[in-house]
Amino acid sequence: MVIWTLAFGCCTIPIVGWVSDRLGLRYVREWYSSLVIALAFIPYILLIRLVARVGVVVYPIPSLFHSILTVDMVSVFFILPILIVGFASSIYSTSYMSHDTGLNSYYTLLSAMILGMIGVVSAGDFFTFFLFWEVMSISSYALVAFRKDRWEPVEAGFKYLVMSSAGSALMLSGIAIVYGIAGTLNFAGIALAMRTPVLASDPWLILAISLIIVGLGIKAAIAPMHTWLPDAHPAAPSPISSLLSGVMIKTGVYGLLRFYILFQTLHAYWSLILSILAFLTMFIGNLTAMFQTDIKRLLAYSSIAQIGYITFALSIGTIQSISAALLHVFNHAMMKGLLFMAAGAFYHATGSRDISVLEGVGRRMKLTGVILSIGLLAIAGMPGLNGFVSELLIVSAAIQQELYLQAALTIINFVISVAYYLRLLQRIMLKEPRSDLSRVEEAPATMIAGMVILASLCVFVGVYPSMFISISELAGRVALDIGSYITSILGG
Amino acid sequence: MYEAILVCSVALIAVALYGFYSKRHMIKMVISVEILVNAANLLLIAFGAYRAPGYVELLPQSLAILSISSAGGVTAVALALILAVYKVYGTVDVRKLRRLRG
Amino acid sequence: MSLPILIQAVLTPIVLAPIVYLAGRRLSHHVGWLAFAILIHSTAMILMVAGSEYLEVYSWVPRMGWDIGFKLDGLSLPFALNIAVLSTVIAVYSIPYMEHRIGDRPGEYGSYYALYLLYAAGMLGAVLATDLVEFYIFYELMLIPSYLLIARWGYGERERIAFMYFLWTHIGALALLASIVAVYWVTGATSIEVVKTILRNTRIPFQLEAGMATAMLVGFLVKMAVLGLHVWLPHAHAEAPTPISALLSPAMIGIGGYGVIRIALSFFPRFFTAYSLPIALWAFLTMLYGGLMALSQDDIKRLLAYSSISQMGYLLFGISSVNMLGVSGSILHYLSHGLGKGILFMIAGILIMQTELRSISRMGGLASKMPLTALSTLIGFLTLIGLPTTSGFISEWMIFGGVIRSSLASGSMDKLIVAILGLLATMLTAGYGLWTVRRVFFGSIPKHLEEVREGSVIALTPIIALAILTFVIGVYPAPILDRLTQTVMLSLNLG
Amino acid sequence: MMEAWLCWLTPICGALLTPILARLGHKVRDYGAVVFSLLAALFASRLIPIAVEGKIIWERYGWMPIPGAPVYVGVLVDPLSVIMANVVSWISFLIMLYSLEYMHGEPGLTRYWFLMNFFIGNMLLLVLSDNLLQMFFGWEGVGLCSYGLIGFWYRDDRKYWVGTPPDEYPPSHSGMKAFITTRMGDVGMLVAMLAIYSYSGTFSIPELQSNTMWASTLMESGLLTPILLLMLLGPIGKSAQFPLHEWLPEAMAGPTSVSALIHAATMVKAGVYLVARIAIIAASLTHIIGFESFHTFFIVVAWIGGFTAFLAATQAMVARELKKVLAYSTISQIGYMMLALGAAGITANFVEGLTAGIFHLVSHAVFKASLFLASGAVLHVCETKYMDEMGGLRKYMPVTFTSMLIAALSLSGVPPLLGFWSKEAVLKVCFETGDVALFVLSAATAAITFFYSLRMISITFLYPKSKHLEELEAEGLHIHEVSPIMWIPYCLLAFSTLILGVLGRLVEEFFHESLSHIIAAGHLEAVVESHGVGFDPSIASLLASVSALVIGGLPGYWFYVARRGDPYSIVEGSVILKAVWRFLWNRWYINRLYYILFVNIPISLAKIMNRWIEVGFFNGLQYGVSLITLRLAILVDRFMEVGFFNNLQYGVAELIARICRSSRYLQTGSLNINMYQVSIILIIILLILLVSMGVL
Repeated sequence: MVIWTLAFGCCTIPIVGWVSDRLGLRYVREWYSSLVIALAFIPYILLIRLVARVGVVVYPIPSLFHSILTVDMVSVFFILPILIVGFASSIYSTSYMSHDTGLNSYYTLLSAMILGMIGVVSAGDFFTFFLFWEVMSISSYALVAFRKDRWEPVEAGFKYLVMSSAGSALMLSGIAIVYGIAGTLNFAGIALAMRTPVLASDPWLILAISLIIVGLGIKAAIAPMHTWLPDAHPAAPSPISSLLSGVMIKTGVYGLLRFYILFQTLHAYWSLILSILAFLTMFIGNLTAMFQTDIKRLLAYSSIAQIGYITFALSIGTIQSISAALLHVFNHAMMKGLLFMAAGAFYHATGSRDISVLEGVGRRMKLTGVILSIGLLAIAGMPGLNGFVSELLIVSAAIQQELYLQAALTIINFVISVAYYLRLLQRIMLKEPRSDLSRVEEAPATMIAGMVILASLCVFVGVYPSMFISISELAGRVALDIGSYITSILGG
Repeated sequence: MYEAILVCSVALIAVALYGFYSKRHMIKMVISVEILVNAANLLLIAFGAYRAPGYVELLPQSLAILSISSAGGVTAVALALILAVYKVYGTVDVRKLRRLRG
Repeated sequence: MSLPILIQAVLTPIVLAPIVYLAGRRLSHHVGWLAFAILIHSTAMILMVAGSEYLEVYSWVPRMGWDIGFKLDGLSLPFALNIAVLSTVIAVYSIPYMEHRIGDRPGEYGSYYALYLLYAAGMLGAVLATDLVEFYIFYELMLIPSYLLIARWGYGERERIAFMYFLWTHIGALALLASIVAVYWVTGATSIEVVKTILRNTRIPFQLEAGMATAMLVGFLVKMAVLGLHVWLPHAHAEAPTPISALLSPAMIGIGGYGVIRIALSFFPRFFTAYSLPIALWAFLTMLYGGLMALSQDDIKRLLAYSSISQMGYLLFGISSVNMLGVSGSILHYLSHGLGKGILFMIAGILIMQTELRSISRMGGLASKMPLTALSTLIGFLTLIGLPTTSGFISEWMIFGGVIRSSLASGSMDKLIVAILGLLATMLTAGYGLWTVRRVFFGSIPKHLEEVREGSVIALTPIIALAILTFVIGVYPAPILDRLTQTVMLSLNLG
Repeated sequence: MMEAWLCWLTPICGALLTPILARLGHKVRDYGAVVFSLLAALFASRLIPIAVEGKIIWERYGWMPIPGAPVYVGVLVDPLSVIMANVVSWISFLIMLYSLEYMHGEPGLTRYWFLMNFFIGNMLLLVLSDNLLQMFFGWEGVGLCSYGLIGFWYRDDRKYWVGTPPDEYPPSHSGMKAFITTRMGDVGMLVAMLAIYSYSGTFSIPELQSNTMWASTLMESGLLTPILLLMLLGPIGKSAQFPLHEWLPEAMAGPTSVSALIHAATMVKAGVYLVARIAIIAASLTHIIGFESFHTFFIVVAWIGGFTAFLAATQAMVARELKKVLAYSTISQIGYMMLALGAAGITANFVEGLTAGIFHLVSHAVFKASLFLASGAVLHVCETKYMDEMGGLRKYMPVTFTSMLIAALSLSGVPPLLGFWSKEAVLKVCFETGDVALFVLSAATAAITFFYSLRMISITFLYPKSKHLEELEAEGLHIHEVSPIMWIPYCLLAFSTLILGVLGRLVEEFFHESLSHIIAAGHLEAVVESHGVGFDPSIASLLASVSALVIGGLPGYWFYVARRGDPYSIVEGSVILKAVWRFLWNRWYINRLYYILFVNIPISLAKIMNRWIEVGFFNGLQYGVSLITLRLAILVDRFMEVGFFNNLQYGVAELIARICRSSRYLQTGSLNINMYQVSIILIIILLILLVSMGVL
């Protein structure tokens, strides 16, 4: 089991850390935590095979009443980027965080956060969902504000904490109301209960949905609830930024997807809300990103925009669009993880995140520069890299549903985003350095290794998307097939 | 009876939201979070009772307990952060925390 | 499955690009020869199967029905040949030029040639592609390296211009993408041949067809830089490093024309027949506008850039005829424009290298100092003017013949008038061409050019090679024309 | 028909070999080039028997495989092409010979020999071609060579400049002008060719002659005459006929041998040749689609010819440069040929008109080549191009004088020289058309021709020695006869005009005989009614030529040979005459008009467009609109900096930038406001849901 591996890691990392500190061994803790995450791949692969065979795997959690983990294709698809980006950022942290103190707690929190995210996407009822949600959230609060003696992480962390915990509470209220209506916290049970059309216009249900959308929306940084993100993501240490931007906000998306499926009588309304929010998010993200001077802040806004695309794809609600959204979740995790790591590498080397200071730094740090270019081109939707494939699928899903206006708006957003990605590329890679960068050196090997993992996946998916397209399509099909979901969990 | 509790908890939600945008003291913000969590807990308990009158419904109550404990964790982190903010900024006025913008 | 020949031609440069990059550090500017060798290989691969129609298909994303295929038929042959030959000879030309441009920074040669190879491979892939998605990927793949090449080694405000270039063509490409997606949902296929058959056999509403065709046309015409969509071109072509200008203008922008013929025209013949006159008019205006603008330029590369706009007008003009003669003429014109403009841009580079000048008004009398250059310039312009015995004539008469035939066939007097006006616009080409030759090479030599010498042999050899090719095709076009007209007639169903 | 192929291939090969021969030495290159032109001439003469027998040989091979309408490469050997080929190749050979000495020591001779031989090859290609497209190759090839040779002295030394003062043009400009002007005609011709091709699916001349479908289809759509007239534009340009005649006077900037070869004897005749070809095709088709269908075309040809003849002749009266007199005279004489061909189509007797045209073509080629070569010798000796800087050369250069006199008299149509017979034939056909105005015009031209010929000869040879020559002698330069290798060619030509002149009638008969074969091969005689002519044409034309000689000769003799009056003072004295003089001197102001129309306007238009549209459309808009209303202009003024194409982009970019910057204000940084947003969106979602579900 993936979760148990990580939970084991959470428990043992502080011990290993403490022991190695005592013995004066360097990097043992770092390598240990990377190893734990890497080990999680083994149960993950077994899990995939199981899911492929069975469809939905149900694990009861002992000693917690009725709480279960249910893993289907969608969950499996979400776990993959979490593990990959988690592993990459863990390796990356080895040198990136080497000057910080309190690393025991850092790595513990890191694996707790990964644990939380995996738990969220494999939860089978609201209890489990909320449990892991809080594990993930609390560890991320702590990680954002990890360098707590500086002003930026503290301010951003506090804003993040207040907004996000308010979001959790709002979501919990929604969950409570849903429980009141359905009488169960189990997803399958709720789905079964929600099949009754009478419920569709129950005001309480409407309140519940609103609360849940807002609660998840805050986590997923859907505009106008995104305001914590541009603060928190740049403020966090770069490996954490890449985890936050790359995968954590996607748990919100996962929640939206899951609940979208559960409340199947409400699809039309849900789609309406989501599509409105999606375009708001896209435009705000893209337009605001345009003139950012801080590289990580720019990337943060770009994440908002990407969430907009994903939300839009969700709002269409066909198999094609859901699978496009899933593929984009994966792709965006790779690209954005990569970009934040590259930005972090520049920050690590120059001590600045200001783009005007970083101008031309790609010439000094060639490898990092090339990796950054891959990421930027991928996210700008260049064919041959992964971003293109999923963006193409999103647009084509929209056109298939004859949503021409929406497709056009999305394409306009692609164009706008290309502008700033390209400008960033140009300034980092091509300009003559404006400030003195002569002492800047290439990033350390472990940081490069973390980035290379993600970059090679970007290229691989771009060149050979076949496998990922089929998996995501399968996942999309499974996601929408609510009937067999209910049967396989509740039986009969 | 249940309706009263429900209305009460919705009112709590409103109060919390009001607190979020009117209070400048950071601890008051955290208290607003607590109020919001309590509103949710109240809803859970109320619905638990509503679904099974006269019994103790395990599921919602355990969820409520979970949420109380997690809120405790959140509050702890929040208070630590407030302390850090006070060290760095010398104030606990949330409107002074406006260096990150634009 | 046939032998993997064309895939070699396209993928070898891509795969070897990193090696060239690494070798660049060691070999400095000599790495150009390595790039040359790689491109020679690609050219040889293409020539090897140039004899007849040749098709390779590899499965890529079977779930979505996407394939990777490469097809060399009469239609893609002139394009592939032009791209292969031009990029090969310009690789040689780049050696002295980039030595001049980069100078003593050996690290940069590697990146230049690596990008150069990617660029060439992108263009080749685009014209050989058999699948819409594949086509689109290559279509964009040629954009990135060229963008980087301009932004890195261009002149003037190169970053802003490269950016503008990228954005314009990318917007065009997205319009194309939208159309491709729409076509996919209408037909359920992405293979060009299959889509064509399906579209031919189903009656889709004309409005839908017109919408898709328009989006597609706009996408391609941005790349062709016809009037109104041309804003990026004069800047990009003028400020790019000259070898890249010599690929951008003769090889790349014409791929827009290829797209129109191969994809838009074969998918939506009804649309093109219905809107033949407006398209012809648009093309005519492009010719006129480009010619007039060229007339008023003082910067030699800018002049050539505007001339390219004008020449793309010819291409579109031929396409607007929607018959075998005109369309074949357009394709051949791509080739002859490629040869002519390739020569001219390389000459511009030689002038820049030898005189450090770009302003025509500051040159003069150079014919006695650089006779070979003068002769080649004349040949280049004569090809554009369409003088018989150069390939330009063959293509131009076919274009105009096609338009006149279609106007006579449809009995449209307006179109005949446009055709005659279009032919009159060729006068402008003669005007700016010969005038430029006169201003640059004839007359007395100004003082500051007394010391100028002939360009280096390495730089002149590619030019002369192209000049010879121009005449060969001009005198004996049958080998190309034979396949071309057959393919155009059969595959596009044009009479 | 190997000879026919070799005839045009040899000089082209020779041209291509020139750079290689140049490596072997100057002598090899020079003599080699001449040998190649001799070979061409020999091959051409081997074709003569075919013409005598009146056979037609047609050979072709595949060239451009266009489905349904393939294009071939071929030769067509018939009397017309044989006559042309012989004239071209032999005169070319003589001129090449002459060049050996004339061009001796010039820099850039490799280029010269290359272009000369290339020219000869292309000219022969044009003549022998069996289809229009291939002919067009030769057509443009000779144009290109002409461009290169006019601008031979491309460095534009002042002494080579020609043109009407005060706006003189350097050689490189003249070359360009020639190319572009003729090109203008070619465009029209290309349209016509392509239109015919679209209908007939062939370019082949014999096929066009035998297949009549295309003509009747064109006829029905009413396009036949327009297309033929477009076709005519090509010959008009190449043969320097009005209105595209303005390039030829400037073409004199090239070396004289070039002027002799290209701008007098051969290339300018290409147009006449093509018109003759069209005329033959038309004649073959008349029985199908009727005579009337071609009537307009022929009338236009005749009038263009007649008018050009007169126009150029008047200009020749006042020219100051020796070569320009000859240039104008060339234009004028070609006008005669056109006139004859046009008249041929109008009159009853087609063959007669054709014969007259071709006969005049041949005789003109001979005497004009002689004149040019001789004048080249004079220029060579006197080192000036102005006639009034010569004078008294009769003493020094007797051979040149004699041959030039013979040729000039032949030009004027003095019996029994060749020119007399050919001109008389033209006048006769012209009379037969029944168009009096045309006839009078051509007769008047004949008179003027004699006048300026006399003027030219006497100013150059008979007038007292000019100051310029005295200065030259003072500098130690000896004025003397030129070397034999130079004078042999033009003496030979002058001699042949004399000999052929004596045999005049016979020559005409021969032409008539062989050309009638072609028409016969085209299946018919022109079945046309004779127009009402109340007078015997032969007598009329004889009368006209003689009286023209008298009318033109007397004043010429009076003023110039006998020098009884001073023409300059007479012109100076009279206001009207002075105005006329200025009008002629400025070439009827046509040149100036053309420059305004086709050079100044397009270039300034381009500049204006560049400034107003390319740089700022709205600027231009403002400019135009301000004339209409000031108010609107002020409005547009706001967009001053936001131009159309370029500036639209900046405008949009600026707009986007503004939106982007304003969107950043959404990120207030205040937690209170952030939470406020959350609450608001919660309420909004709630409201949307409630409304859309119909609860509210």
